[in-house]
Amino acid sequence: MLSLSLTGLKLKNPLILAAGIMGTTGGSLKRATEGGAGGVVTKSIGVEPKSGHSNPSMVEVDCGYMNAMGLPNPSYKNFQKEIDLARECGVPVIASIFGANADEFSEIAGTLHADAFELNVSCPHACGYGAQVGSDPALVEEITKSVKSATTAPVWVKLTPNVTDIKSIGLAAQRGGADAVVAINTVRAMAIDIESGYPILGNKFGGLSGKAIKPIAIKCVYDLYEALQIPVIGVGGISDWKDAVEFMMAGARAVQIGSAVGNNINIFNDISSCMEAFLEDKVWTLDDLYGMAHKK
Amino acid sequence: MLSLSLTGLKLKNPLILAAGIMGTTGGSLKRATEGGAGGVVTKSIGVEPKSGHSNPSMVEVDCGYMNAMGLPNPSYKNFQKEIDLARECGVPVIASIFGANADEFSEIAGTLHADAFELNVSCPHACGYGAQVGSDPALVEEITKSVKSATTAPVWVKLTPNVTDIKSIGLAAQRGGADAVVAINTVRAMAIDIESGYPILGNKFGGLSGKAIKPIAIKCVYDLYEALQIPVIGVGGISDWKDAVEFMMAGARAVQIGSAVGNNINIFNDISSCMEAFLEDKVWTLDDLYGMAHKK
Amino acid sequence: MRPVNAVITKVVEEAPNIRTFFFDTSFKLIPGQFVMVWIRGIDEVPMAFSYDNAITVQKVGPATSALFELDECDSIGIRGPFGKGFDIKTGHLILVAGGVGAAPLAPLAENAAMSGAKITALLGAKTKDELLFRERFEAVGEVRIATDDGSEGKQGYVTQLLEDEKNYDQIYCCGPEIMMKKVLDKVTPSKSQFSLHRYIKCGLGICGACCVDGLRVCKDGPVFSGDVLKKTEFGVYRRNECGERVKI
Amino acid sequence: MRPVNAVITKVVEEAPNIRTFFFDTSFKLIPGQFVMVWIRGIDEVPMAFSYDNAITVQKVGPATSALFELDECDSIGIRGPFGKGFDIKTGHLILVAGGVGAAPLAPLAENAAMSGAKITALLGAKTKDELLFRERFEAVGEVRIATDDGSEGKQGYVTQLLEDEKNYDQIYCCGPEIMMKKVLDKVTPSKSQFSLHRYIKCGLGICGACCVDGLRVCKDGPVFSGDVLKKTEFGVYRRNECGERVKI
Ligand SMILES: Cc1cc2nc3c(=O)[nH]c(=O)nc-3n(C[C@H](O)[C@H](O)[C@H](O)COP(=O)(O)OP(=O)(O)OC[C@H]3O[C@@H](n4cnc5c(N)ncnc54)[C@H](O)[C@@H]3O)c2cc1C
Ligand SMILES: Cc1cc2nc3c(=O)[nH]c(=O)nc-3n(C[C@H](O)[C@H](O)[C@H](O)COP(=O)(O)OP(=O)(O)OC[C@H]3O[C@@H](n4cnc5c(N)ncnc54)[C@H](O)[C@@H]3O)c2cc1C
Ligand SMILES: Cc1cc2nc3c(=O)[nH]c(=O)nc-3n(C[C@H](O)[C@H](O)[C@H](O)COP(=O)(O)O)c2cc1C
Ligand SMILES: Cc1cc2nc3c(=O)[nH]c(=O)nc-3n(C[C@H](O)[C@H](O)[C@H](O)COP(=O)(O)O)c2cc1C
Ligand code: FES
Ligand code: FES
Repeated sequence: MLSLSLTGLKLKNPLILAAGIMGTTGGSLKRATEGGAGGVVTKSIGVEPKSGHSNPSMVEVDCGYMNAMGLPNPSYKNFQKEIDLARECGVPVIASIFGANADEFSEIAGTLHADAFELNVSCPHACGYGAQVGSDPALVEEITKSVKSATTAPVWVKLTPNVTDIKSIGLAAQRGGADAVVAINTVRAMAIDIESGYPILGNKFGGLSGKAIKPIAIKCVYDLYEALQIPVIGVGGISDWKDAVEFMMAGARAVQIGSAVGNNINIFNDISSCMEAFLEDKVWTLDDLYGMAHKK
Repeated sequence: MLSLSLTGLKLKNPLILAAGIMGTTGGSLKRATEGGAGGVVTKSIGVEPKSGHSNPSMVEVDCGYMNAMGLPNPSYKNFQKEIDLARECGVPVIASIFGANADEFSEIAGTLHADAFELNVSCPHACGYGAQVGSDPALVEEITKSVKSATTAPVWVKLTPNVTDIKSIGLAAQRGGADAVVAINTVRAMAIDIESGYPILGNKFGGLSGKAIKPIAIKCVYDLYEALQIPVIGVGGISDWKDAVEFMMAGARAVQIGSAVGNNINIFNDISSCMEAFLEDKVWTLDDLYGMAHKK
Repeated sequence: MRPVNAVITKVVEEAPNIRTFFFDTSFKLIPGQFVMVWIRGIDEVPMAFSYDNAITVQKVGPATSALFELDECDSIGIRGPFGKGFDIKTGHLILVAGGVGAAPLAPLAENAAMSGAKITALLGAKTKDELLFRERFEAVGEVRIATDDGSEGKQGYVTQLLEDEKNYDQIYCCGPEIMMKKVLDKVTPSKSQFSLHRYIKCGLGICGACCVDGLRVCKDGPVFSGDVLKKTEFGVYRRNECGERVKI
Repeated sequence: MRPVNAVITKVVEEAPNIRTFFFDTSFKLIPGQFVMVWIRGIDEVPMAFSYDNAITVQKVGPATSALFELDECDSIGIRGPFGKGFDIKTGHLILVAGGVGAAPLAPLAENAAMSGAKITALLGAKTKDELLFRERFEAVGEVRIATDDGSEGKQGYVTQLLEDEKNYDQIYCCGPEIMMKKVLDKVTPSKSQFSLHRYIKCGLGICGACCVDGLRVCKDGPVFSGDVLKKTEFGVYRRNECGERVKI
């Protein structure tokens, strides 16, 4: 009832583990599939091993979380075995990758084997990576193009909300041949310890995730759905089935779940069963939800 | 102990009523001063009377509020008496004004009498106004310049966070001669009713305010403090004295309070007294707080 | 809070232009508190609850007309309760209702009677057909009536019925502002409560659209004591959607 | 939660490179749970609580060295408690501590003894001077010691002391992973609990940095039952800050 085909991948449900969440080891990706995820995205993987920013790298704030991990990762050269382990579970494994330029992106995508690639051009706190490349439509188009020619796997492009016009970045990804866009990555943010005046994060600022950003993400998805022909995958602040439904009504074909996994790894199963009950009750299908808010 | 001089205005404390909050009538502005506000900003006033977007125009979301009032206002031609009434309280009254172009802004600023003007180039949901002009540095500079030449009162420019680089807009305001910038207006957002698929707001989307946006606002203030010579006034999600302190450590000379006034009009008094106690306890002055996070 | 989906289970024609809509969901309101009723795609307007699970609506414009198009099984969105309701006293309570203003006063009468209060309801309407909830008031106390056309009770305004009332512990009033102002002028302000009508936008006490001077109808009210209103612009002018002053 | 400001009220030298820092604030931790200790401007690292209001720290690198620079009246930021602590059983409990691993086991011993359990503590260290909390364990039960250099108790590893222990209801263990792995290999897995050490980033069960296969040390642990660990990479390899596998 919840199954779908997304950029050629078969998903048993539209609920995907978001990048950077329990995504560094094959074992942890596996655990998310046991929790019911219809697909899993890995931690963003780069060219060289990276240890990330110093701690504190994540803090709970009033209505969500702020993090500045700094893209810690073992590099793609050490990562194939984790992907392979995760693929044993039979759900699509999407490799999130990042680089400073098109060459780095395509070096990784040309070597790693995964069911799809998600291009992280949206991390707000990685100097020279992420949103620093993802705010420029020309760069996004070029990177997408080069990855598309390096791999035959579907390519998703993950967008940052920290831009004046997210549609223009989505359109650039589409021109570059992206099979889908993912929105949104975290929102630029900061917290200061008033006892000392120190910014709390080791990196001083970071990205906001969780409940706080849901209304921002919904608006981005709504706008992208109107502007693009390719599917939009929604992410940002989903913590229950109602949030997931809201994203799909805004125009998301599928959704990803990040921060909320911390308190409930089985959230994918929980949302699936509630969503099924809701659809039955309303006598609706997934397709009915899809973009419903645009018809009102 | 909390008094300060801000762009030439004397404030008994750095806690100002934000634009659009209890700001349409002299009587309601007065009530905010009785609640302890060191200054009050009026509702944004335009050239012609405007009834705003249709209801629902505001809804409470998980961690804050979303609104799309649509700048309802009686026009500056009907507003002087409200300002005059508010000025009887003896605290500075700042007139928030908006227009579609430099001429409209200076028409209003040239006619109204107020202790200062705040230029709303940042409302995210007013077609042809607000952020639609405030995302373009050239327009912001031009509007600021023309208002500066139309009035001798201090001019504050209120910025939108919905841009790739808020510093560039702040710098444009500074080049235009602004005496201060105010950050931030609400964050572009949307909520959908899952029972029906309808966007909840009459205007379909709106601006997020309240707790959810505080970490976003703190980051904007921090960045503007580094980039600008003129003072930054912080606003976004302040709901207690700790939030106010955090803003000042990020670099805000003063702060504005919006959504939190709904549940507590005396919030200005409450914050003042807690802030005084905190400063005494730490043996700090307001000046010590100011920008403290930049020294760490 | 987000709007709660309320499905209409029954529609009752109360008077030519007044209908009661019953829902599948009950809300806990103190009489005088209100909810925001969202007719999706049209508008959201404030309404009192006339029963635990019903609103009683007079058709006056676009939103209420759209509501009149709805029938059983249709649904609307409801947010609330908002504001402060009536402070329900004991002793002899007089209720003064003008037209659909009877909506919040009927549950008030029933609550108060249950606690042993003596109820006198003064009902006013243009004509006999438009008298609202007469039987509900009769069931819990005495009812006196005034109609503009004299088709029932005294001919004239409901305020005239007040002249005979000397002994009361509290007066509760809801109706057109001009009528409420006349009531306020005739009674002991500190012994009277009025449910006000102002243009409601946010309903949360934030935007200030509904202010009567510095008082927010949506948050500090809609019910205010007469002595609080005495010092305000109540009965003198209101604000339109733009915030312009409009003479009452 | 944001970091709570904790002011240091006393510093106690426990051993050449081990100090206990007492704070003006108490935290409610189940022994085995941990907090994140923020040495501002430097780093934030996980620590067990050795008392209601104290941590006991071994100086091993930049963060712990910076902590050693602090004195009375200095302050740090503390977030927590995080994770799941020891499940405290009754009967005969054996505690196996390697070095600073004694920090969470000392309050565990005191709690368990209070509820009537019989405690045997097996303490291991490089040399006599480095034996931690010996008196605290002695106050609530029997203590047996092993030192690498034989300066006190048996010469050799603390795991050797286990050979003589046949009758126990539960084994609690905290120390270097290589030592814990040896313990796990010697005991009944389902009757043993281990407090693990992995690189902690978020501490909230979100980022996955601390995973032992699919288990999150920061959230599902740091305490795990031996039979859960048997099926994992525990004792085989860990991950460094980059997530690369590193042989234990
Ligand atoms: C606290 C409160 C309780 C109310 N309870 C009831 C009730 O139980 N039954 C009932 O029939 N009516 C009630 N009303 C009045 C009701 O809200 C209006 O009749 C309704 O909003 C009219 O909408 P419309 O689009 O049909 O008419 P319009 O033609 O739009 O307006 C007709 C009148 O209603 C006013 N109005 C329109 N929108 C609003 C709004 N958002 N807030 C306030 N006034 C508005 C207009 O200013 C005008 O005076 C109540 C009003 C308030 C403030
Ligand atoms: C649950 C738990 C409880 C702990 N309790 C105590 C305790 O009570 N007393 C005590 O002295 N030590 C304890 N530790 C170990 C302590 O966290 C490390 O000694 C400390 O982080 C070292 O930091 P450093 O900068 O001084 O050394 P570094 O030179 O940075 O590192 C030395 C070792 O500590 C590890 N380390 C560094 N940062 C972290 C981190 N963020 N998370 C985990 N390990 C890290 C490194 O991987 C390395 O193995 C505990 C660890 C964990 C996981
Ligand atoms: C701890 C953490 C690490 C993250 N790491 C990545 C990452 O490596 N790559 C990426 O594209 N997004 C990363 N994200 C962003 C998430 O994938 C997601 O876009 C964001 O958190 C919003 O979703 P949420 O509110 O459900 O958490 C990370 C988020 C968190 C909280
Ligand atoms: C109901 C409402 C109306 C507002 N109207 C205006 C306005 O007219 N002009 C303006 O510059 N900002 C307006 N704002 C934005 C606020 O002044 C403030 O920037 C924003 O709400 C963030 O602060 P807060 O989180 O404290 O509410 C409005 C906000 C709200 C909630
Ligand atoms: S309607 Fe906004 S304050 Fe009352
Ligand atoms: S440290 Fe992030 S999940 Fe454990």
